[in-house]
Amino acid sequence: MTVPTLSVNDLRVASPFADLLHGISFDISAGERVGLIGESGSGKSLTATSVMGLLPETLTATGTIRLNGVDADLLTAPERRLNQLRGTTMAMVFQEPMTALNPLMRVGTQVAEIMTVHHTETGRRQARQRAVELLALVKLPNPAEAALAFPHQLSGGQRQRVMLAMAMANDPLLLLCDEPTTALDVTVQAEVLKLIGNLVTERGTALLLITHDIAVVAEVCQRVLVMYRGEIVEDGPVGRVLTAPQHPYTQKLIAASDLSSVDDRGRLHTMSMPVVGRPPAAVSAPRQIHTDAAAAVIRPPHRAVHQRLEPGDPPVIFNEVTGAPAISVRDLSRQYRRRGGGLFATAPIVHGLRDVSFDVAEGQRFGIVGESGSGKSTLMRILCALDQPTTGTVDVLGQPIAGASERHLRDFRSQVQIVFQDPMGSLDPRMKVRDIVAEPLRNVNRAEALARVEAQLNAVGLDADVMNRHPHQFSGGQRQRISIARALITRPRVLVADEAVSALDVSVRAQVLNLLADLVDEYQLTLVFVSHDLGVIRHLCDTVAVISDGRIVECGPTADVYDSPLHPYTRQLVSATPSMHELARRVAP
Amino acid sequence: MTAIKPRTPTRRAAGHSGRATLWAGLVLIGLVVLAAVVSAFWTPFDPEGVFSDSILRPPGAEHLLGTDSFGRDVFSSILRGAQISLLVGTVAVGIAAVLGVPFGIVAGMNPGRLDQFMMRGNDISLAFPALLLAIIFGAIFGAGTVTAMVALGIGTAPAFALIARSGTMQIMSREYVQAARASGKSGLFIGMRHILPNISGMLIVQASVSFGIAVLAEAALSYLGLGTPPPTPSWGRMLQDAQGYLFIEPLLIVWPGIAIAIAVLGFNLLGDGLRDRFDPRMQVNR
Amino acid sequence: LVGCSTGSTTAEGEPDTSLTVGLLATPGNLDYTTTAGAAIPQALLYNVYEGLVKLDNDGTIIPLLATSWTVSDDGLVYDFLLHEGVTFSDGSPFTAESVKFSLERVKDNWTANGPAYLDPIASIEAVSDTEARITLSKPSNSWLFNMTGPVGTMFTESGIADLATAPVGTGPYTVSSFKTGDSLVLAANTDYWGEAPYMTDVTLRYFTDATAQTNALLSGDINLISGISQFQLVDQFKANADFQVLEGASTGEVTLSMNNASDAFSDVQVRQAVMYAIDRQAVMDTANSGYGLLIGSMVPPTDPWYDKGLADLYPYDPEKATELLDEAGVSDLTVAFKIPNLPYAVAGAQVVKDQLAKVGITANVTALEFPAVWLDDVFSGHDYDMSLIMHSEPRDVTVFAAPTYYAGYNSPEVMTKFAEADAADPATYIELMKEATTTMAEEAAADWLYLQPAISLADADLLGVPKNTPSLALDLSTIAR
Amino acid sequence: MVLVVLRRIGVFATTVVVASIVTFLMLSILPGNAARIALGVQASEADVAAQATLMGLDRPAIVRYLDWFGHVLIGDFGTSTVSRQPIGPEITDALGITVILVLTSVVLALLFAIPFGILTAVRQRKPDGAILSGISQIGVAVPGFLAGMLLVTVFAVTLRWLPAGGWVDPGEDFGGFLEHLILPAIALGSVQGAVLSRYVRSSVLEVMREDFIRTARAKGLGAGRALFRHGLRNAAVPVMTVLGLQIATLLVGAVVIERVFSIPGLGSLLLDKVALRDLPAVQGIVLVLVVFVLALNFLVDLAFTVIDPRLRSAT
Ligand SMILES: Nc1ncnc2c1ncn2[C@@H]1O[C@H](COP(=O)(O)OP(=O)(O)OP(=O)(O)O)[C@@H](O)[C@H]1O
Ligand SMILES: Nc1ncnc2c1ncn2[C@@H]1O[C@H](COP(=O)(O)OP(=O)(O)OP(=O)(O)O)[C@@H](O)[C@H]1O
Ligand SMILES: [Mg+2]
Ligand SMILES: [Mg+2]
Repeated sequence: MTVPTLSVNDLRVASPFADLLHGISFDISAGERVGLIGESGSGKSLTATSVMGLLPETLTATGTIRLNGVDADLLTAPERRLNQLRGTTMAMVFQEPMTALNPLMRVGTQVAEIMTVHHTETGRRQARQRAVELLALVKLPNPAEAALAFPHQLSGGQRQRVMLAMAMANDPLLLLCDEPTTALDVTVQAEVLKLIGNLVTERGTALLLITHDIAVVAEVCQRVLVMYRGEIVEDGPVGRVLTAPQHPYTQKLIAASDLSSVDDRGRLHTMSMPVVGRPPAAVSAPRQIHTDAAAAVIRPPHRAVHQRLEPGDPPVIFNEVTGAPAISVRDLSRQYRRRGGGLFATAPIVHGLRDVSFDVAEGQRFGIVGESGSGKSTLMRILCALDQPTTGTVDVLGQPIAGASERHLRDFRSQVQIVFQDPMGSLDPRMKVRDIVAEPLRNVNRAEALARVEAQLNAVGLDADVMNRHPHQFSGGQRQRISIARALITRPRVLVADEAVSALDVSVRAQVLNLLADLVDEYQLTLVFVSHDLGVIRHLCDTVAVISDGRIVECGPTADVYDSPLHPYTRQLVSATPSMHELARRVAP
Repeated sequence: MTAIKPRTPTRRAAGHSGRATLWAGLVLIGLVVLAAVVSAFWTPFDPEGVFSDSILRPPGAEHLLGTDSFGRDVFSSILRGAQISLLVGTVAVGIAAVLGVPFGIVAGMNPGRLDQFMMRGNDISLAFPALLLAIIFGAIFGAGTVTAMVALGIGTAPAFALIARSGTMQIMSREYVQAARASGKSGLFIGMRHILPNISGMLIVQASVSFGIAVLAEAALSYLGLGTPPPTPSWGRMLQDAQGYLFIEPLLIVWPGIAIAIAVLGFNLLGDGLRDRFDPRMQVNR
Repeated sequence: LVGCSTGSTTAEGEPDTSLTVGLLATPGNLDYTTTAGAAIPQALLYNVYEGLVKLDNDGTIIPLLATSWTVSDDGLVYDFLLHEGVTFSDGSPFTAESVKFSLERVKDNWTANGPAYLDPIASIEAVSDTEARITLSKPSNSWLFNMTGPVGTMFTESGIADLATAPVGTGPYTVSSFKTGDSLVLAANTDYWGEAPYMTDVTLRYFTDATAQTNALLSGDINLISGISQFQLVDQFKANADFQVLEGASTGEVTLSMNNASDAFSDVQVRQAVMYAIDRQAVMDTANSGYGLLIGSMVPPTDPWYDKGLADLYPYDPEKATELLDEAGVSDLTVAFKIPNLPYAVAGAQVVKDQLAKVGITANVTALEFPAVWLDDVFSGHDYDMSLIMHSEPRDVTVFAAPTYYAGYNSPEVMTKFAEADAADPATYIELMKEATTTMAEEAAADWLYLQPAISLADADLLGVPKNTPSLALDLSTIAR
Repeated sequence: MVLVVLRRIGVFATTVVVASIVTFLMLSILPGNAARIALGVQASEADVAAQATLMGLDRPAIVRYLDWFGHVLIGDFGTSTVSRQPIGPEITDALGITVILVLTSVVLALLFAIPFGILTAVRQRKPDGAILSGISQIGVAVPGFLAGMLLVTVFAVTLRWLPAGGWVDPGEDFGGFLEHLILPAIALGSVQGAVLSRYVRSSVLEVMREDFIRTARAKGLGAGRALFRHGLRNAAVPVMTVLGLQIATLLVGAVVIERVFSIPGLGSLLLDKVALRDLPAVQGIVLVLVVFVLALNFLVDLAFTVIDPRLRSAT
């Protein structure tokens, strides 16, 4: 019987106000890759920081944590002893690559430091050399140069690799990764995960991988722990848990994660805990495309790809609509001059968008997918006349909006509304829900406004009694409902959503997506929906445009693009977005 | 991604020491306010008269803190002096806020040329510190409480403008501002309804700290003869008067010194306490 | 003196001939021919510059560069006999030509410090190198007295190029360095014609703050404060064996001036009411810790026409004051009380305000920046009802009586008397002066509150520190250790 | 690159010109007749008028401004109406004194504030940390001149260890210079130190919450070492901003301490010259102060660029 590398026994963590972890126990053997999943706030990070001995001073922990080969209990071991263990025997990679590195120190030095601290390399110079090797090991291009870079000069994925290099430097027995890829693009995420998997397998390191994304676990881990409200509610091989979850929470979690499986009414499975259910009547109105005399004829959208854009190529107009499209964008470019550079540096020009042309037909559900920084938000802002294009034209509902004055946009403003990503940031914390939702209304008296707000809140599934509350008194999903209510109160014809579900827990994401789908039908909206998650787009949209580096590279019916991606970037994107079924198949025992 | 959980134990725990600070500050300020209010209706003796027959009495039963060189009851003067300190602080901070905050908000809401231009202007006003203004204004308009308050106010305004601007820039990047713009709201509306309320926290912190600074500055100005003229009792003037009696009646310098320290300490503690409350990091649980 | 860390302590036996004096008013430059104020004469007169005559510490006119002089019977011709072998510090000789040059310069080139004082001079003649004859256009008792002041200074033609920084005189000291606002260093003039001064290195250090000045004395940074203003400290210094306190008389009358030309005070009864309403002793007690002398007129005891009795002319009697106000038909009198922002004025005004309030006069005190704003508003603009300021020039009562002066006192009778007095024989001179000044007191031209005491504090071992300040000068030549 | 530098300098120059106009306008409405002050109470109106012409006070404002600023640009601040000397040297002498005083006090303040601030931050939750933090709070609340007065009373008047005031040039007598510098520098520095220590404390507290400190701890650095190696440089950035502002305000703010210790610094010079209505001198002093502060801000910006690589190059 081998001794496990990490053995946690009856770990309890409490703050002066509440118990946070209620006695959790688990083992990890050498070479074993264990995933830890659970909703936000379930105690995943606390578990990992307890092991590292880095709990905040205000918290107290009891129980035992033992590490193979270490005679002491980590919870009671003196700080000196822990300092010796951290970075050698056990190492940790944190979630936020943007802030986890010292911004004022070269990354090479930061990697080298972990060796000089523990004297695992004889001298500074050796440590530096080894740091470069490590950076090569985590597949940083040009490792010698990268070692001399400051963190801000690296991308998020690259920084996360640096963190990983640091963690692996002294060949730890145990590697803890706390949401190492949440901040990264799907494509980058896949690479980093693969790297972690490979590294630990090669060295027989025990791995604890924390995430809220079940797909990530399926990708890397053999075993999975499911955490719920400070307790481990399920512990088993990934394949078994994915296909036959035992605990009700796990069952719901897995159901809600699956965007490709719908119930008999075409709705996603949700965790059954909405505050107020939506009145079922409005739900299953059959989907119908809004048509009137002048409306565009929607042809089945044709597939188009930018393989490579040579100068002089005729611009491709994606999703071209004959007649009067709801949105028509031609040769749109947006450049930014980035300020706040150095004191003596010229402001560099950043291309947000380059020569984008496309149409959206009335009633269409148009998805836009692409990685971070590809220009999605820029496009959304321009469509809502919140930003002006550098060149090109944008017509929305027949009105040219590029360069239009605010006065001319008055009508446009009530016709086009937007829903944002951040459920907290998109609601003014100082305003009452009533005022937030009523904000877009104009020339409406108070009583009528109140009545309309109430009706709108009902429509998004919230009780009227929430009107006098402030945004912080709501959960993320509820907040997003409020945002949607605000966007719809003027009865717009076009709804633009920028990453409207990206910040939500899996469990709530499905609810909001269902709601959106319903409302688009009910109000006969033209929907432009931006996401970096192809799965979400696939569920919600009939047409998708893939955007990369400021250009649309591919556009067509969602299912087509998903099933047979043409552009290499799209292919990469699709392969990085596993579906639930595929996961289950892949990890099946 | 940072998850936002405003009502978590984390915040309460972090705010705990902040709360003690806050309360300590409020108690001290309460003392000063109490003195100011009470002295408006009653003081043991007239703090502005001259009593040739009771000059420089030591502290005792009749005169709690003794009398000064004019025979005035020091305790009465200290009580009445609270009025000037509060007045100077309030008016100076008020002027600074009224000038600086709209300036900062407008600059913050219009990134680019206008912002650059306004900030250069702000740099220039920063280069005229309050004390310099007080000296110049004192020469132009005559020294006195009003001049001192105006100079302190104008001198503090750039700091408010900077705070308001950086706060505004933060808020401007929030999506609810974008949402308001998308609903066609005017800049004025956004400034008043969204930005001002949301930066009020940091402004209050700044105001509280500036208040303390103003009380200290008034004392310094009085020392230079640019502050409140006699016989109106002000703590700074009392210090200035008392320094000539340092060897004869050292306590005379102690009392106004303590009074100033209490007021400044109060506002600083309040500022610290409020900062803990308003600090966005405290509200974000990472 | 122990533990003195900065004074140059010399080896045992050798006398320490360096002296540091602490003063409050700093000179802006060193040219008193064009720059007003008492600070420059205080430092330079009798020390760097000398005239034919000087005022000794008791206020008597004594010879300086003149060995003696004779006056013609009609009082118009003065023959001065000059010291021989006197040179200026630039080496040029002092002769009767210098006298002619210097005094003739006054009329055209002096703009400050009373060029009109020499108006009586009709002509100046260099009879020989050592004989100078000055002829007056009319007899004048005051001009020789005035010759003891700045206007009587002897200059040499070769030494007036840079009066502001490089004064050249015949005095016992020369200026060795001057830092505005900080210090003026004097060094003994090695070629001095008279008896060499004991102190060879004298530093005049200027303070803006009286407390800092006193602290400097207590800590041993300075040896002497001439004319302190913090009288409350006198008792403490008296009790301290390390220091000596010298109490003398000054010519500074602390005056509560009333604008005789204003609506408020044009009525003599109202002015007299103020005289009765104010307890001068209490003002002096409070503002000056009781130091000073009650004078009741604009005449210090050092003037020959001093009348002790005038101090009791208006005893403190608030009831009488109220009566007088009633008689004058004045009620609810409110006056603009504009004082300079100087410590003694600020202190005194508070007492005055308080006492006036007791007889129903409301005084709105504003402290104006001195000199700039006070001069503009009160002195030049006559825009005030009441003020409080010390008049420190010697024998300035005649100036005060002029109708154009800021006090607005208009009595042709008094003016005539002053003119007659100046031209009269010495005995009548005193008599007439007494009459005129008494009239001014009776008519309450102003309320002369008290005479500022001249109190100096010095290290105990200093000798010959001048006690009185009858003139503007601080005479350093007599100080020894 | 060169263009950008030129542009920056251009902006700086424009700021200076605007500041000079503000200075000039503000001071041109000073009440009080400089000519009358120079001549004194006995001078005749005619003399005063003549003196005013001599001083150039009768020319139109724009002419006076251009004349003045034109000369300032070639380093000529004009002639004082009081001392009759060129103003430039007077200002540079006084500025030199104030700068020495301010810098010494700031160094003292930093020597105190850095360890003290770090200590109170690190021991934030311990009783001793709270007590020390309370002490610094009280330090902030004491008026600077009161501290100065108490220092004089104890060390100069009572113990007679050090002079009560005055100034000695370092070139003249270095020992004397130090003796005269100590008390005012401590008086000025103690209050600044208390203020700075508050900023150091909050800055360190802020940095201690940063993720990269947690990373360093996870590498096996002890809490102290993590803070020392990774935290301090980061904490320095906000402290430096405050320091820059503080030095700027201190150039004038030191006047109070200069008064207490009778030091002929720039603030004292300004007060004297204002009292004497020596307009050219006042304008010169204010302009020098303002430009000094503007330049200081420029340098602080520059220093950030050195400390913080994020500002050095754009991503
Ligand atoms: N320092 C602290 N003091 C008090 N409570 C804390 C502290 N840190 C975390 N908590 C609480 O402990 C609980 C678990 O937090 P933890 O960070 O482990 O959640 P998590 O599962 O990692 O969530 P996420 O997915 O959002 O990272 C949460 O309710 C949180 O509010
Ligand atoms: N205000 C701005 N100033 C300068 N550059 C900007 C600005 N806004 C966006 N950019 C740049 O334009 C590019 C596109 O940005 P955009 O926000 O549209 O990306 P995105 O696809 O929405 O990314 P994400 O998924 O991270 O939200 C990026 O390189 C970004 O850095
Ligand atoms: Mg977590
Ligand atoms: Mg975006």
